[in-house]
Amino acid sequence: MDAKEFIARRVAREIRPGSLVNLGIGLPSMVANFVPADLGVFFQAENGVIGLGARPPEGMEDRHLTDAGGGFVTAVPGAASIDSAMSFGLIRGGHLDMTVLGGLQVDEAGHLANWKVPGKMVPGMGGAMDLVTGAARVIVAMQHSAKGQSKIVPRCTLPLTAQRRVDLVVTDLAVIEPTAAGLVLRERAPGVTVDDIRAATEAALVIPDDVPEVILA
Amino acid sequence: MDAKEFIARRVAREIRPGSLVNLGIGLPSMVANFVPADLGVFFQAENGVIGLGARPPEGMEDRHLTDAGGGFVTAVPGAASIDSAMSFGLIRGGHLDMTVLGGLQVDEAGHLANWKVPGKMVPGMGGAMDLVTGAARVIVAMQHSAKGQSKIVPRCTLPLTAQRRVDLVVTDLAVIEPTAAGLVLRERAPGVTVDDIRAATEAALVIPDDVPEVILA
Amino acid sequence: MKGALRPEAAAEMIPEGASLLIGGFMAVGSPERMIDALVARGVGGLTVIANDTAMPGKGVGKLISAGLVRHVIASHIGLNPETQAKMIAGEITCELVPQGTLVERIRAGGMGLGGVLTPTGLATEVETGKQIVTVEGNRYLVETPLKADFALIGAWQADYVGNLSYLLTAQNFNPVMALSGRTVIAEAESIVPVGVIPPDAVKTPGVLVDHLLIRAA
Amino acid sequence: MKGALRPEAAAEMIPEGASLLIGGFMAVGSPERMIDALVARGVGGLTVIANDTAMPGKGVGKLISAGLVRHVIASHIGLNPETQAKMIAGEITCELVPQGTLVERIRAGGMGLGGVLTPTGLATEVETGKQIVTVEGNRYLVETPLKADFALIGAWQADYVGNLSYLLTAQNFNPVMALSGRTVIAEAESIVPVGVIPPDAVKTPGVLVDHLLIRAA
Repeated sequence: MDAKEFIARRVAREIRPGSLVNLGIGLPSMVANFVPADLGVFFQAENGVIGLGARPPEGMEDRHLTDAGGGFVTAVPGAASIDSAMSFGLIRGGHLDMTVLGGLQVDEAGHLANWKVPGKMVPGMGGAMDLVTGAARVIVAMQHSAKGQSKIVPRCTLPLTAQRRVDLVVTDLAVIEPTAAGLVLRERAPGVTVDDIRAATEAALVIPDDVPEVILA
Repeated sequence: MDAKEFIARRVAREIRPGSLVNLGIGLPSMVANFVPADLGVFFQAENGVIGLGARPPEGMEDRHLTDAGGGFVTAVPGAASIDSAMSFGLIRGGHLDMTVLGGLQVDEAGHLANWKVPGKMVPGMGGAMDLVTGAARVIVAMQHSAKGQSKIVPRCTLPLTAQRRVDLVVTDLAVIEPTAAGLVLRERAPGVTVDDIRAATEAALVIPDDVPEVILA
Repeated sequence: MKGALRPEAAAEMIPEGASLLIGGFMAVGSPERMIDALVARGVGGLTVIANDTAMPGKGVGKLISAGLVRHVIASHIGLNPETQAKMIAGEITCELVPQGTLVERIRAGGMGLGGVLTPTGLATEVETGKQIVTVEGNRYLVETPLKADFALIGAWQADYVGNLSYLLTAQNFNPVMALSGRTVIAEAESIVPVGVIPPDAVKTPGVLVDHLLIRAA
Repeated sequence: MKGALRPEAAAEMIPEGASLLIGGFMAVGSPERMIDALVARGVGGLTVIANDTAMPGKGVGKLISAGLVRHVIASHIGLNPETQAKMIAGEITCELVPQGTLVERIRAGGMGLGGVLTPTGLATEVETGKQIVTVEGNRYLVETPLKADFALIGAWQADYVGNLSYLLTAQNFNPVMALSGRTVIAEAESIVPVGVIPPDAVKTPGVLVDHLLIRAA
């Protein structure tokens, strides 16, 4: 199993029956593949549908039904079309039970930076600031490191996405819960030791006595 | 012709082809009877429809289609259902071309009071404050006097509906245009002299050289 | 959605002193079976947020007549003499809010806004005690969000996942209120299989609805 | 509604330096024929308010490629490398706005609000230079209204009085933008007789629409 699938399968375990979930583009969108169909979960695509489904059968793609990345999708039975005002009302009003987003950095305060690398990448925040500010639960799904650098840092050096503390960080090495007391190491990937994680993490971690191995969906 | 019909027919002349118009309950609602069907006017009922029509044929009343007073109405071809947010968005956003409202007092500054008589009648402002603040054109349709007292006064003694100057006042005696220079007497009812109007009006009036008789729709 | 309830079971969820958003405009579109169950249960001290208090024997008027309401936030109470009488007798307190401001305050509550800026009410009694903010040289009232413990919604059709649609002017405040109740209970005239309400006809996505009343006997 | 126009005639209404609200999300739901006509006309110095700048060859991306855009207000430009290149080269200035804030600002412009209060963007770069208001102890950014000279709307069906409906995720920003253009031009995939779009299916009432493009050849 590659790192991305591992992360997606672990995040999938966080999704509760009957909830409304928004998955970011890229890795986060893979989470849907590991959520049982009978869980009664509705996925939101912030561009305008509740009840986002998988890719349509070949030849049945329709340009009026896409995800936020512009890719063809389907809608599940019970889906609802929503305009952008309703879509972000759901996000900002606390109706969205969970969002899963990629990250560039998470710091010891639980702050996320994921929308800008000054001078290099200025794509715009899209819906990220609203999602992190408004969703009931924010999960960051990302690689633990990029180019040999820890993405879990004492203090974000990149521009913040929001002032809100995110709820959980799932990486290829670890599951970390940002709390008022700092970043608590909750689980480790199979075969990875606490020392491995500490070595790969620039931020300080709070290490409980028991750090079990991740169980996957 | 009674005074109310006279006022309604005069107000009807103000309505432009293809416009969106909101008529208050009571006298103002009579205006619709004198607007030609081929004028392409849409009437808004602020409780939720654009394209308000007359009473339905007997036995065809439906409780899902009423005006703001709760009375059964119809919808014309091309009507649109709107929720309260859209309804007042149209009013407050300047999309409503005209509103016709009843009045208790209008003063020399063109201020309208029409929602409260302290200690006597406190029904609430309903949509009146939004209508007077937001409509592109506000016309007050009312009797010139009540119980022998002029309703056109130097300064409103009743609570104001809005800080906005209304655009036209149509009474059983006169058509008056509030302006920055004061209340200008524009027209007189048939058989009524300028002196009659002056005598019946507590407020100061600006009297142009020519004050023609009202022409009705 | 969590499930379908008998009206009595739904009413039992609502404690003494609860705050309720109740859809409808002069009782058109109000959830009458739900209101009847509340009257039968007889819990008092309620705060009701609604456009109006209808008239005795209809919609919110039934709660007023039963003496269950302590505080009303509405735009208009003028067509229910009992509300006015109880207000004068000191049994009910009443906050009167311009209709467009009322709908925006409820929407703000449901959509996570800290409030909206509006010119409606400036220079009137509505201004009293409110914060004023200047934007681009214009003064606006800060109107704060409204939420309630429960939203009681009247719909036309519901499907098995709680998607709702409305008919004509029976829509009014219902879709906005469905955003702003901490628990949302919807009463529909019919409950239809998933797919009968197509995605583009859904006005209230089922993810907002906590409970449906079971079908009428 | 004033009438139906050929795309070239509609484009001729739009002068050098105009501001345009353009519906669509990654070009899904964008008025492509209208945009093609603007490119053919070649007037420059435009300000474009849109969720994104799509990609080269699609939707707003065509205006970017043609060098007609001077200023962009959007939530995301990351999928159009030309926008980023022109921004770096100083040919385009860009205001990046969180997507939920963008839709609320456009709605505020169309609905006569002086602005909205939102927590999105607090403690981020988005806060810079903005007024902050405290409501019930919580801090919010004051986000100001956005309007434009023109709104260019992509719809699914239009009827002869300009009522519009949309399909699935092609809806997105279109209904909100139709509130906020001083002149609203809609391009529909089909134009149907009055009555084909029932009142409850109308998402944009015809009273908001100034012009329809004639049907595609």
